[in-house]
Amino acid sequence: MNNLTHINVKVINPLPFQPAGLSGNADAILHEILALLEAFISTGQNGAIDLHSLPLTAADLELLRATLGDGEVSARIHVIGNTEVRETTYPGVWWLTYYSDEGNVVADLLEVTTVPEILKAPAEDVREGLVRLGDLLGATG
Amino acid sequence: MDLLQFARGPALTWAATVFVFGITWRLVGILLLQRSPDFSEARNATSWLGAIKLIVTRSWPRREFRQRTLFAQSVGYIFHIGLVIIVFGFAPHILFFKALTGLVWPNLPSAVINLTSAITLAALIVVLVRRLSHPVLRLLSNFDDYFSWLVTFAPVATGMLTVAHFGARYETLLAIHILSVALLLVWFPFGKLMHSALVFISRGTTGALFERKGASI
Amino acid sequence: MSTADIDSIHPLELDQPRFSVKNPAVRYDKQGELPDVQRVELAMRAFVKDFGAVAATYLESCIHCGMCADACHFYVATEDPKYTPIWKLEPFKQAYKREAGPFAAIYRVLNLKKKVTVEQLEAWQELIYDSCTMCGRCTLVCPMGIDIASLVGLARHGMNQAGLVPHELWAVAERAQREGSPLGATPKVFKDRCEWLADDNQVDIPVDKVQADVVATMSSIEIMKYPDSIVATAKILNHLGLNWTFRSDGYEATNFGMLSGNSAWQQEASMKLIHATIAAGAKLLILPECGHAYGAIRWQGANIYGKPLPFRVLHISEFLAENTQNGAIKTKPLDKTLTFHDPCQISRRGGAIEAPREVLNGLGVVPIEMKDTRGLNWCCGGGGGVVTIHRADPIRYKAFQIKMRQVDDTGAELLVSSCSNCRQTFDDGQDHFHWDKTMLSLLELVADNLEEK
Amino acid sequence: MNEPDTLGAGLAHSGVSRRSFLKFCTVMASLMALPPGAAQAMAAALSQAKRQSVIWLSFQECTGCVESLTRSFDPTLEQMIFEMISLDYQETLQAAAGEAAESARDEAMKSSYGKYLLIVDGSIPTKDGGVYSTVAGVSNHDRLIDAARGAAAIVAVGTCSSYGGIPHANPNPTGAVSVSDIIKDKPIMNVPGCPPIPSVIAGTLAYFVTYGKLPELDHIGRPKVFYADTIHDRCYRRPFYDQGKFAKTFDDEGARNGWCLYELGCKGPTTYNACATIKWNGGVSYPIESGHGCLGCSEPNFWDKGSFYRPLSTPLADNAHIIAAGTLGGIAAGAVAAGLSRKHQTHIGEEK
Repeated sequence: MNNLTHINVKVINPLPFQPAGLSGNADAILHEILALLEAFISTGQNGAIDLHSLPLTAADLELLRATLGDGEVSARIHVIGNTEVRETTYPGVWWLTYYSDEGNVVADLLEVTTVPEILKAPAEDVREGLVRLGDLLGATG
Repeated sequence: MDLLQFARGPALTWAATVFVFGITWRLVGILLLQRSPDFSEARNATSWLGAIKLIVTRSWPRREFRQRTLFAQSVGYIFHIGLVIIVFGFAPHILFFKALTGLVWPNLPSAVINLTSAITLAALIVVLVRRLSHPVLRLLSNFDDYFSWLVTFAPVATGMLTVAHFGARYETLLAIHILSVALLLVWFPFGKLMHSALVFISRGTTGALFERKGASI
Repeated sequence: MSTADIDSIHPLELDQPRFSVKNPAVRYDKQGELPDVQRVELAMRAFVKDFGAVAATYLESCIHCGMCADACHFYVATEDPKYTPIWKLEPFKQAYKREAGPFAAIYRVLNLKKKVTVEQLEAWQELIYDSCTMCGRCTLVCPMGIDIASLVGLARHGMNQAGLVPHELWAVAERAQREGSPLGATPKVFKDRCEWLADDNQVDIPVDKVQADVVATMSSIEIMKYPDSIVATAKILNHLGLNWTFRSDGYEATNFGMLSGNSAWQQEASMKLIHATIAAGAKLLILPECGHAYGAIRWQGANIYGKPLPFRVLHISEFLAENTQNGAIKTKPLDKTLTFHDPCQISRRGGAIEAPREVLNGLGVVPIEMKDTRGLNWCCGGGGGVVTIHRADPIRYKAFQIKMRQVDDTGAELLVSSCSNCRQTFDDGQDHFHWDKTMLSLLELVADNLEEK
Repeated sequence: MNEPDTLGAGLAHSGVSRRSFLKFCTVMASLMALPPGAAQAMAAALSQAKRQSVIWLSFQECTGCVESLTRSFDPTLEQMIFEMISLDYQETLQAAAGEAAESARDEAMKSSYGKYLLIVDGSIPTKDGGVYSTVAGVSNHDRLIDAARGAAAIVAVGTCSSYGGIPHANPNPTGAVSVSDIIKDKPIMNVPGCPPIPSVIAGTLAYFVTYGKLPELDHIGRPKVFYADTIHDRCYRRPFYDQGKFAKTFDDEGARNGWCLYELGCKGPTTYNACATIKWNGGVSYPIESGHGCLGCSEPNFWDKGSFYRPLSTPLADNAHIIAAGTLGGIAAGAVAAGLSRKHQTHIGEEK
């Protein structure tokens, strides 16, 4: 044996779930989005679904992605790793995926709102920006 | 020491000790009683053949009795076979025996065990209901019968709950399950459960004595 | 009670179809004047004394499955759970666990099994005597292989010691012990009968030959009620040209000591036959058509003697079968359909199952077998002394109906057996139910159809 | 000290953007299975909250718990917890030493009396007057009692401070005990694990800072949000257990196929922790996924529950000798019983 490849070890992804297997949760989520949208329109109440806390198979996620599709807006936020914000083909339904610095998904949410909070510029940041910009112009001007 | 440690540790150790102590005590106590020689002229010299024959053939009812005993025997068979499958086919149980004896054998799929357990429990309930309702059985039954039923039923029931994680935390269920087995082991030598050993001795005795005479066995 | 008292208070009834006591209404089910404590003590001692590894194995093994009930004619006929065979031993199981089992000390110290009381024993008298013929059918159904019948035999030892034998059975056994025969067939009566029968039937019936190769014996039932059997026996043995004899010091094959549970009486009765056979220098002892006599001598005789018997022991049906098969007995063919009733002690428990069938084949008959036959045959209900006990009549008749149904279902013209006790029970049943079937004796059937030389 | 009053201001001061703070709150809320909307409320509450004063005492420990938190795979995210607290005393992390460190702690204990959060890692030796671990001449035992007095709550981080851990293992030479063995009158939360998952430490601290109280605890003081399920319940190999497919050795076909490790002694069924869901090293894997059974490190006495490789369904002790003794004893007892019966029988026989 002169090579690591000669060692008779096979590495198999041990995930026992079949890719074709749907748990039925994707369908439930889609119906919940419907309810959240109705509530949002009638009362203005924001809604969110935490996908991380639900047992979803790869096929479930695929079904969600295919059903919701990609809408007009997509954004990327660079704070301690990436955060992807994508509007789906259903306006007001947003898919937010939070990554760590290392690129691992640390949170995955569907939000029903006009604009997700994390996308908005925080008022205090705006105020601080104003100060900084004023300082800059004052210094040069 | 938590409950599971107690169950897996001292409880099992002492239960197993009482188990072997009681079994040998009872068997030796019976077998060493006096036996008188038989001087009568044997019709068949091969009495051991009769012992084997009766041990084997008494496992099913003779045609003449079948109609009256079929139900009882069938239910009995169901839960006995069920118990064997559960005790010797379930992977965690095999590990238990491996730890005791070093012997290993292939296990059965858990789905088979679960189904078997359900059937066994149902059969045991039928057996109990029958014992409580049949006039003959009600007359014959004593504490031993009901307690032996309980200590047989309990490990199967608690085992199923443990596998299903139902009713309490797993470690508590597992501990209760093991304790129920410990109770079974402790009771085993002193009650009717000993029939699992005595059946061979008793049948063999009659088989040999009767074969000698050429009597019906 | 003196002998005269016994005879006057408990006179035996000898003129009825079955033997019994004349005055069954005046019960004498508790013999002697012992205090109750002592009765129990004696019962337990006798039971424990005869106890061995075999009985212990049996008593330890019962799982209370109740299947033995389904094999017992008394339970099946009445559906009364108290007739469950193993239940009949309950006080003795209790006593065993307390006195002789491996955990006896524990049971005693913690009083887990109560001491048996005399009331219990009295209550169980009916179960141990009246409702058990010791036919052993239950032994064959027991999934643990427990020989319940043998345990009932042991229990009777205890009951006898306690003086708790049913009136009639005790009276009969006592008479047998005193006179050598339970029905008044004293040696003198027997000799007279043989003489008279020899004259009447023009047949040579040797009694008390000094030397003989074969000693024949009779059951008192035959002597007193079916004397044709004596003639038949003589005819056949003469037909074979054998040097044979009856012995007035050993002719009575019934053993009511055994049935009542009195070991001493049993031993005495058996030893008479053994000594008589040895005295004649015989090589063969032929037992008559009597069920329990076969068990008593064929299987227990040598053990009572303490060593192997110096002669062969054959039941008359076995003897007939041997001589039919070797062609020594020649018979005319019998042109009738026929069914055979297996006597429990000879067939199921004695092992002589095929012999009577071989004899019948010699007569050119293949018996129409009953539905449950050979070792699984239903008992007539009268064995084990039950037929003597008047108290047992109601359940005995109920059990007998099973037997009648069995026989009727065959549609056979004749009914044959080789046990005079069965025959007596059948006769009594026939009378009671006005049944059209009469039980015939296999022995007499052969004798009546001998081919003249 | 002229640090800003509120957490929000403080974070801004340290260059942490409000978006990253919101992201942190989102991730923590998701981890603790709080309602998704809670993240914003949490962020709002936190930004207005004062920095929580925290005193961290290390007793008989290996520093693994601190290592777990500070060297976690996604340091930026979990370490944000340090932005939210005022860690007034932590021997390993603080710059100060000796008298200065001691007085910083005393100062914090005085100024935040009744409000500070006490974090403890390591068990407390009690034998021989607690001499086996002392700091500045004061035994751990006395230090704990002193520090606990003014604490709003206590968080025991790691199995040692939660249940005694490895120092407590048989024969426990130092008489090590857990925090809750000593302190009875304060809310105590146990965050066991050897070490605990960094996100679990961070999440539970964030919860306390946000809500000012401890989350719901189980019967042995663990936050239910992380310790409600067994490893076995959430294990990706669970289907193999249900099918009865087990690896028999670490290098057999079953092991290669990723079958259940129950037979190899996995303690997953009796171990309550979040390893199977949150995993380690930023979600890369956890012990079972790496091919080794769970040791049960977040459970009390995990070190004394027999070999790590002894399956759960087997007896803990090797009973061969005691069972052999039982057998011999049984033979003797049986022989005596039979002998007595025989003697009894002979006796009756002779009487006759």
